[in-house]
Amino acid sequence: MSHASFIRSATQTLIDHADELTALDQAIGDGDHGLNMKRGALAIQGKLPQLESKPLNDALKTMGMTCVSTIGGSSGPVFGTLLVTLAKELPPAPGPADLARALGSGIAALTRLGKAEVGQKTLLDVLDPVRRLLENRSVQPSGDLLASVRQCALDAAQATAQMEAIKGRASFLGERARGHVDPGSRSMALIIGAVCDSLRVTP
Amino acid sequence: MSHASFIRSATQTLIDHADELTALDQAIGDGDHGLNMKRGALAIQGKLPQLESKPLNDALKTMGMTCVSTIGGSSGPVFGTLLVTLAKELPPAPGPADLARALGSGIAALTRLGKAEVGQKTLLDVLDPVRRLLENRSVQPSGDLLASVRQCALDAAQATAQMEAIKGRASFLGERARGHVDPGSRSMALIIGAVCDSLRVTP
Amino acid sequence: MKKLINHVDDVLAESLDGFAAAHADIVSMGEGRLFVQRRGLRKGKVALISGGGSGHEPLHAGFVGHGMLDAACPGHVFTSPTPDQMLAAAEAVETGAGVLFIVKNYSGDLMNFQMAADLLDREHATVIVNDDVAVENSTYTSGRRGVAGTLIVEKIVGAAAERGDNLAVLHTLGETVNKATASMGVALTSCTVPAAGGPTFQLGEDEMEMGVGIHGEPGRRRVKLTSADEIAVELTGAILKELAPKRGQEVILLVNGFGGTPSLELYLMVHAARKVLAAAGINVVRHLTGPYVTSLEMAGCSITVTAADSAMLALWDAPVHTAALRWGM
Amino acid sequence: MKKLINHVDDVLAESLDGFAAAHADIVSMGEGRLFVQRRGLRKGKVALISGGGSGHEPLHAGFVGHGMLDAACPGHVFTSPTPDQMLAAAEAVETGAGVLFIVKNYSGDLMNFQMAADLLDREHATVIVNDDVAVENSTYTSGRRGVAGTLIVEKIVGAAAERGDNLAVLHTLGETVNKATASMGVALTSCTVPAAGGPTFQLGEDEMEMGVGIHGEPGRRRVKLTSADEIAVELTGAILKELAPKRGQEVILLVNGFGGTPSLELYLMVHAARKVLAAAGINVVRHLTGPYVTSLEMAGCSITVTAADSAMLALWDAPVHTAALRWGM
Ligand SMILES: Nc1ncnc2c1ncn2[C@@H]1O[C@H](COP(=O)(O)OP(=O)(O)O)[C@@H](O)[C@H]1O
Ligand SMILES: Nc1ncnc2c1ncn2[C@@H]1O[C@H](COP(=O)(O)OP(=O)(O)O)[C@@H](O)[C@H]1O
Ligand SMILES: [Mg+2]
Ligand SMILES: [Mg+2]
Ligand SMILES: [Mg+2]
Ligand SMILES: [Mg+2]
Repeated sequence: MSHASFIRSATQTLIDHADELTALDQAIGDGDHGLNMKRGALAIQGKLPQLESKPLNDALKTMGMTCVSTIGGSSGPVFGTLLVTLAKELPPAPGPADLARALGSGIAALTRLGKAEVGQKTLLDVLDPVRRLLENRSVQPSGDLLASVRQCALDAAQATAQMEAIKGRASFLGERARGHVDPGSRSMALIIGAVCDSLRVTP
Repeated sequence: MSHASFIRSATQTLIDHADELTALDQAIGDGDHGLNMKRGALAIQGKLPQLESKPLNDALKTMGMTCVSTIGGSSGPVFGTLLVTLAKELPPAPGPADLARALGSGIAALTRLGKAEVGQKTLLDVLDPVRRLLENRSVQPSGDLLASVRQCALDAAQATAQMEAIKGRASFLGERARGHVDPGSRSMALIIGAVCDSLRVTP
Repeated sequence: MKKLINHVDDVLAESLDGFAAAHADIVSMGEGRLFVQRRGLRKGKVALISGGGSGHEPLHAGFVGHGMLDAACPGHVFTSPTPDQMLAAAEAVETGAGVLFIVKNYSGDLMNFQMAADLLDREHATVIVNDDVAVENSTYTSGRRGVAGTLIVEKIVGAAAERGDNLAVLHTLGETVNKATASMGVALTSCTVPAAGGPTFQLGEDEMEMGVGIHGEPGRRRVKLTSADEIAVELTGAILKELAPKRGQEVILLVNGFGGTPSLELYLMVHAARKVLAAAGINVVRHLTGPYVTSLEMAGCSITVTAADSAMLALWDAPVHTAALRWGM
Repeated sequence: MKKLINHVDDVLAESLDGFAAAHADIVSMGEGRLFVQRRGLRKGKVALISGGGSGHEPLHAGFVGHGMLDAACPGHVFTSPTPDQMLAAAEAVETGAGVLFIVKNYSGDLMNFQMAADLLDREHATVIVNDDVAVENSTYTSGRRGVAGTLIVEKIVGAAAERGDNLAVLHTLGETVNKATASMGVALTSCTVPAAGGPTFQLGEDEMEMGVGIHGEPGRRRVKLTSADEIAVELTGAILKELAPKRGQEVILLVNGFGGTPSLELYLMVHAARKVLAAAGINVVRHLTGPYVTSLEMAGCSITVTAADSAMLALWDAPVHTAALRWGM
């Protein structure tokens, strides 16, 4: 399969949901998240031809560097570091367990970078459940697995609403952050959902 | 009769109408007129004991000086100069014709001071009709005359709504000032009305 | 009404006290808060005195100090000060070379300063600033208001006073600078006079007032909100029409915020105004950008252009040390 | 949304261009608008570099110049700049004595500056400013934000850099000033991020947000609007609790406007804060009042207190020549 298709759909879904992401960030943050993700997504879309012709790992690395150098804010380093780590850790044709391992490295890298841990209302709270779901599957991605990963990510993002914010710009809100979905988690879930969808169509 | 009673009622009506006067000034000016007149009225009320014991002319002069030194804005010099001029021009026990003459001097003094003329949507457009009404009456003030002076002042203030503003802070509005009563004219009419009322009760 | 205040009656006094305390090195407060005066008066220098309604801060008290004003008389919000204030200020800061009053052209200011001048038994002269070109028709003489250009007159005349120019020379210079200066403003929101408790006017979400002054008065026309570039074309266009400068003319450009407009937007307006001026061949050689002549928390800005010769520019550059304008010392 | 802008996508670029043109005597714009740098770099002086999201103007570009920053990296509105920007700035202004980064404590700023520092092959150190005391619980480490105190750190460290202090000394000084500085803010209205198109939060006519930062985020608590005096007691009280200064301690008092609050109210807050400080026996020896660290057009203010020793005061007083802060030259 060509990674161009899931890059196209993941970036497009971020662009399409920019207003929703901004609204989430306005509730507990500074209202820039939608625009940040859109800026990164557009920059990646501008490199699609070049990404298409690269191996997956190189494409992930380029996308990560693009995030770092175009987005700024928390999202730039966070999504950028995640992608760069995946690029480093994934084998050429990864299976679910490979992905789980790479996500584990990604989470560790993000914790080193941003000092946040799982449970503190950041996108780590989407990455970790997805990692755990993939951990014990050694088969090739099936339609079923893709559907449950997708659902797991969306549910995990939704579940951040019940958390207090401890890291990130919303942390000063403490208790007041409860009831609001973490914007970065929603972005992460949208990306994972889009990737799953596009893998299901073109396995 | 004691001038204390009409001073008390004229100042009180300004205080009671402060919000209305401010609203008029907000429509075509800067929204300070109600507060300006209230400040002057309160300062004069604070001097009532001393004003009561003075002859009319001295009392008018003191009130005029009080306006000048406490009000500021356009109203301070305008009402102050009017009162000081009346103090100078009125004989000790003035009849209607005396008042008309003194008002004429007041209008001339205001024109010298503020360069405005009758017809330019200022309180001169209340003073002049009242002056003309009094001009040909040589008798002592009767109830009838007082009632018609009162009505004349109120109507004249109302009629300023139809004028363009040429002088004063509203003048930049030009045509846009039409439809709005001039705040200083309304104040002038309120004062004249209150004086008439109190002269009717205690002639 | 949302304001950082205690009681509406105390706003001015408490704010002036805060100002005097914060700038005690350069100003002191006159008896009864009638005026703010410069510390370290210079004997034999013409005393420059200005004043006007409050709500335009830093105008005028923020411009008291070396190289600018000797005293400023603060009136109530949007209300000219009383003649007593100007007289008390003149008594306090006149040191033998006379008094120059700098007055914005509003009927209230004119009358109060006039009364003070009539009562003052010291040599004096008055410069009336009327830089606002929003009112086109020249018969509306009293409508031609003094707005942000007042700062430029005060700075340039202040520098000349500091170097020792005499009263007649300063008077002429003030009138020259005034004539070389034109301004026009636009408001995106109204302001609220504390004592009034509500906004002076109401604007729709897509409306602006074109040609406002600095008293929260409505403007000349209410129009649909347009782009910064279009606004710059209208404001700067009206100014250029008035000044009719030659190509290559050197100018000072003041982009003035009315109190509620952030720096980000003001500098964007600088960019927009510079494009219009460049297209007309005008050479912007000095800039000033910020909330200098305000209408409380009003959103919006004015553009002021002064066609300056080299003498004016040298005076503009001369050291100044006031609360709101400071350079060279 | 009512703003003096053209297209939301061009706000930052056009505003930066206006800024660079208006202050061309002291700053120049880096390639691709990645940074604003000081003109006339001094060889052998430690390069001070700061940066952060835009919308806080004059922070940081307004503090580039003699005696303060060598470069500032402007991110998008309320978005930290990218590591590329800090690297490009460091390349441009480092002259052999190393780089000191001054960073506000927000997760985005920390991560981007960290990535830049990791990639920079020149000697460097980082001062993290976290003066906001709105967040009481010390486990909320990332919630302890860098706000208006950043200006004070930049001014004092900038003066020491200008006189030639080395990187290690400046690093220690920055941390000392940060520790001696505490701030807290209150918002009366929200601001509107241009690209978002609407206000970040909605406040009732009688509400305020207590303990806001400078990113238009909601604050720690939403409470009923109270008087200036009560607000000053809460803000200054929290600051004093944190700094725990001795009676007689000399302090710098910064009353900072968030962008939509007029000077009249800020000086009233100076008056109110001084009363609280005087009651605690604190000696205010320097003042700064104005919109210095803003959240676009937000109404409200923050109070910052720095407990300063005589060395810090001397550095505070040292000459500075930037777009927004200038004295002594
Ligand atoms: N330290 C961190 N570690 C991991 N993720 C973080 C961290 N800080 C913030 N995030 C994520 O970034 C999102 C916010 O991104 P964005 O709004 O673009 O940046 P900023 O918070 O700087 O305005 C948050 O919702 C959260 O999921
Ligand atoms: N030049 C003038 N001559 C006579 N009356 C004037 C003049 N200018 C203003 N006024 C009167 O003063 C009133 C406004 O007073 P006020 O609002 O208190 O002062 P300001 O206009 O300075 O804000 C106007 O409504 C008008 O009647
Ligand atoms: Mg955000
Ligand atoms: Mg008025
Ligand atoms: Mg007025
Ligand atoms: Mg942000």
